[in-house]
Amino acid sequence: MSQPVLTVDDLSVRIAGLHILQGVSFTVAPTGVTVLLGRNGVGKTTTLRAVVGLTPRNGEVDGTVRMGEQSLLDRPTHRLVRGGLGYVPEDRCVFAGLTVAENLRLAERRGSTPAYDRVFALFPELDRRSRQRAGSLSGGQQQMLAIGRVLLNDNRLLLVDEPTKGLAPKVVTEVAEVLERVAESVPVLLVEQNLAVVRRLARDAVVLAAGKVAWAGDAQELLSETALTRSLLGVGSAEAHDATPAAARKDGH
Amino acid sequence: MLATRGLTWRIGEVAIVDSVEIDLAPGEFLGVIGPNGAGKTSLFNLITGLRRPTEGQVTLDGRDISALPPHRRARLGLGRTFQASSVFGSLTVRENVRLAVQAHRGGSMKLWRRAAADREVAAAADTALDRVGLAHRGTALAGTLAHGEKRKLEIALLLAGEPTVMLLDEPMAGVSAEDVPELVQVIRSLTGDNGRSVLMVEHHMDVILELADRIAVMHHGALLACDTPETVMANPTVQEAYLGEEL
Amino acid sequence: MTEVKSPEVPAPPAAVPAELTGGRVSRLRPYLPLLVLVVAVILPYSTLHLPGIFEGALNSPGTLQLLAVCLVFGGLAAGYDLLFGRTGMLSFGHALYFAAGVYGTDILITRAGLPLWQAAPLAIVGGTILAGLIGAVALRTVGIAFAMVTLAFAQVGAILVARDFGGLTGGEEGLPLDVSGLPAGLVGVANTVNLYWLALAYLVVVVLVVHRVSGSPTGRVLAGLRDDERRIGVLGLDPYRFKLVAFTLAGGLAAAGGVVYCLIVGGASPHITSSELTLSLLVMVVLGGPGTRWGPVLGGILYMYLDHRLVSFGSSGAVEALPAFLSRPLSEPLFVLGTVFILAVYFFPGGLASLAPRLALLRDALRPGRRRED
Amino acid sequence: MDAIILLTLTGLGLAALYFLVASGLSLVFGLADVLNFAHGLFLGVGAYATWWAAGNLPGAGADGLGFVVAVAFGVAAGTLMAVLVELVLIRPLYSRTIEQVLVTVGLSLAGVALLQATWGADARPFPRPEWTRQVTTILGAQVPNGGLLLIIAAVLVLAAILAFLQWTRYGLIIRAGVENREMVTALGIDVRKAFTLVFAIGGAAAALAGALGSVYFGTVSPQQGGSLLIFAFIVVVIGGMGSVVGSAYAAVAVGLLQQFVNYYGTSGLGDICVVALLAVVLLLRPQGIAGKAAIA
Repeated sequence: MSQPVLTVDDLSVRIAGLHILQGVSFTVAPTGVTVLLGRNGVGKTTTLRAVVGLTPRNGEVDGTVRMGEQSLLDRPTHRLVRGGLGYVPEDRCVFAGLTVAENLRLAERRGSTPAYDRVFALFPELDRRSRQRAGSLSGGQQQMLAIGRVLLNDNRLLLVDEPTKGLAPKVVTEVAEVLERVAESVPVLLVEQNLAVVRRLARDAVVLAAGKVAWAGDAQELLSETALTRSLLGVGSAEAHDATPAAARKDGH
Repeated sequence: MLATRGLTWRIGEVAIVDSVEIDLAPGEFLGVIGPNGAGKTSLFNLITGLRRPTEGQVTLDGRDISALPPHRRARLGLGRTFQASSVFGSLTVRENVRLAVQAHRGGSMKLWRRAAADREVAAAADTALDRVGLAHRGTALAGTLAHGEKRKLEIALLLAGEPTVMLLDEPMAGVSAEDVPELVQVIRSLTGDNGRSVLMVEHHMDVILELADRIAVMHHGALLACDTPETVMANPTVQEAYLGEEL
Repeated sequence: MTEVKSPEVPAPPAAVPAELTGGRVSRLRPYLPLLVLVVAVILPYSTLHLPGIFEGALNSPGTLQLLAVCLVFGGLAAGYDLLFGRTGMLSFGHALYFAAGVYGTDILITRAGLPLWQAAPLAIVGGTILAGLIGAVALRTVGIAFAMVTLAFAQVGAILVARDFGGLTGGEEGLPLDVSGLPAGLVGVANTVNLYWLALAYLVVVVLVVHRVSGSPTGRVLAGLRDDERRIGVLGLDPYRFKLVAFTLAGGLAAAGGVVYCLIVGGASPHITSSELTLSLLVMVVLGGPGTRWGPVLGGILYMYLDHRLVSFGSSGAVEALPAFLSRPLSEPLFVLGTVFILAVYFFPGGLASLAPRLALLRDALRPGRRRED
Repeated sequence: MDAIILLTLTGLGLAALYFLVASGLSLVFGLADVLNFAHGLFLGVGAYATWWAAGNLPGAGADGLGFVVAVAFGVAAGTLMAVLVELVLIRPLYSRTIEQVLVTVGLSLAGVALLQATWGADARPFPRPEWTRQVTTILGAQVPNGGLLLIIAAVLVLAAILAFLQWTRYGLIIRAGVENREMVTALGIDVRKAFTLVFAIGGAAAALAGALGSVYFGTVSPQQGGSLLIFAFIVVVIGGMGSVVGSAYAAVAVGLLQQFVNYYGTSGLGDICVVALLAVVLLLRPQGIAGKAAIA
């Protein structure tokens, strides 16, 4: 297997005394989408934020995270991002008071040419609405802007946190299509709750449970094994293939 | 017990909670499920009064409580826990529960009495701690508890208020797998007595299936279905909403 | 929707549990405050000279007056901590209620000719009502907004005093206290010792009240408010009422301190209404250790002591001998105190009160074979 | 009629002074969440540096071009001071808001004391260019030129800040940072540079206020900054923290209200009305100060 683009080794995060991650280790393959799964509150977002250096002030981070040969922890977020780590946060976080064009302009960097053609090819909508305030965009459009902002520069790895959260089903499909195209050229570490999206995109899967990695391997294999999915994810995943509640209840006890 | 009528909360154009109608019978355990961002926590905030609805009413025992502030609603028997554990971190576990007992029984505005001397409050607090299995941690600072223990403490705070309707917002979130069964037992014991009603948001489907009498499914702020677990689970719309369409 | 950054002021650091581990000291510890009190009571009988620390003998009027002022501010800081350290309210207007006590007493005695036994209670009641009214308005806001509103109201007080409305306050000159109607025991240099005891009594009363209230059911709610105000509401308690009670009570205590201060310094001057004073209260509490039993008291006493003594320290030979760019700033007490405060914020976040447990930790760490238990 | 015009223009002069202090305060709060009590110190430094330069700096003087040089020196000193404060004191406490506020409180006490130690506690006469001592007749009212100078300066500063925020890259970063600081860093931008810049802008504006305000009042004293600062705080709160335009509107409202009430009512009543206005604004919009949307 080729060298992983990201290696997380024994990552621990405490926030305000809560031991959220307790020695998480996994790798992200240099191509395709690796999806980070797990129940709500298990620390998926915390993991992404720790990788990109956004752990809150009352948090402590231990362990090592490497992108290629480079160690990531203890480096300020803006340097990591400039070094090719693109981050699309949960809830999109576009600057509502700024126009679409200004949101994009903010992501430009000195010394490199912003790839507007690439962004507008993926999201023609953003070009048309460039003078509109980002706050007046729909949720889906905001998500496109959040992804577009990151794609303006070349990245070695993208971290994408729940891009389909709170979006209408049709828009979810659009976002998934976009991510699929993006992943053709750059590896993606994706946090996603929507298992249909996971099934469509993910090549590898890492499942977190109780602050640790509970399972890691081929995503499709995970999804094809109902019992495995259910025991690892607990969530509605159980019904993804086998929606009879009676079975679920019997199985549980 | 608790009922909502046309409960709606909009931010600008977007309806975060959209005309939700829920009826909670005495002693009933109603589970609320739905994808992230479906508006479950917002629904809780509207019911407990942390947010004011754009439209609609909340009634408790037939009384319209829509205009009451949170603390008045709590006095009428509406208790809740929060999605992110919220306990008083710089007080000890025991002081946390005593504060809740005292808040419920009245007499909090006594500047000159020694709080520690009130045996009735102390006894009630210890009972609540016992019920959630935290009695041995009484002197620990609440801020230093492990996550599962904080969850239990939150439930103890809730119990101390002797509520008639309890709203639990993802009580299992962040609780390690080995602690789940114990917490489920604690929660199950809540409904056993006094005909207390429970409304619970939870992502652990097995927990919901085990505890709930009925399940309400929320999606994009609206109530998709509200029925027995069997019926809800067999409902194709629900599956689609909850799991996303096949792509 | 734009993201709304929370204007909440983070709660100040929680109380540091001050239990010293160790044998004999801990057994004596409960009696230590009592011992200090006894020493403080009999102190005026001592003719001890402490060169460098005090100018005259301990029982000289000058020293006693300085000590009395220190004690009043110890009490004032303890009262302010009821808001800041114990409830988590950042008020920038606390000096106003102190000033209300000072000017209230002064005006009622000097302008209205009331006897002290009427003027003092009236001033305290007036200051308390003022705090209640302003609190009722200001507490509709939280966090930084609350700090600003209290600061603005205090500024109104400063303006009223400075502009000398109705010729009551004496404006910039201040208003010397008319001592002719006062009890003889409180007048004259020879009776400074009585004022000292009065100040000591004030401090004891404030400390008792603050500790009693902190240990009461209400105090429990206040501590809860400091941690999580929203949660208090969900428990069925109205945060506003409790904050208003604490605010009013602290205002009343400050007004009482104003009465005592007015007697000690024999009048009122406009500097006590300045925002500088209200900021210094914050400095005292943070220096001492917010939310701790004795920290704010020590902070207040130490601050006032330095504020007074640094002036003469600055004009002492050793400092005078320094080059001007050093000696001049050093003779400004606020420069030294402000600098010490900044350093304290960086290096001693828990204030003086955190020093004892820190030293204990250090001692335990140095003692072989013993581990600290968390 | 003359009186109204005169009061309006002197009120605007006062408003200009408030705006110069408040604009920086507002930006600093909006971006860094720091309620900067040391802002009055920047004003004091600007005033004293101008005063010192007018008497001592070669090329500077009390009149004509020399005065411009003196003011430029004062503004430079205030800016430098603000940058140093940010780099040395504020930055190490990055995102520890309450400690940052405490440090600025300590700094405001120590800084004023230092000015006092160096130049004495009493007000000193300030060098005033000949023109500023005269009056201009506008529609029959005799308006002091010092006030007009302040108004012109404030309008220029407002225009400059708005242009900076709207058209430059750092302006864009500041506007974005006021909305969501963390996301700015997540786009690969060192937001702390923007902090320093905002402190520099605020320091420069405050120092300019110090210099021109001293011309207007004719004296300079260590306490000047402190008393102006409270009204600047009020302006910032009424105008909405982080909003420069809001500060401008609020400054005008506060300045005019103060001037008119002080004239037609009792002296000092205007100041009290301003506080009452603040109370009303906050009571009507308790979350008003968090409304950091409209920045430019």
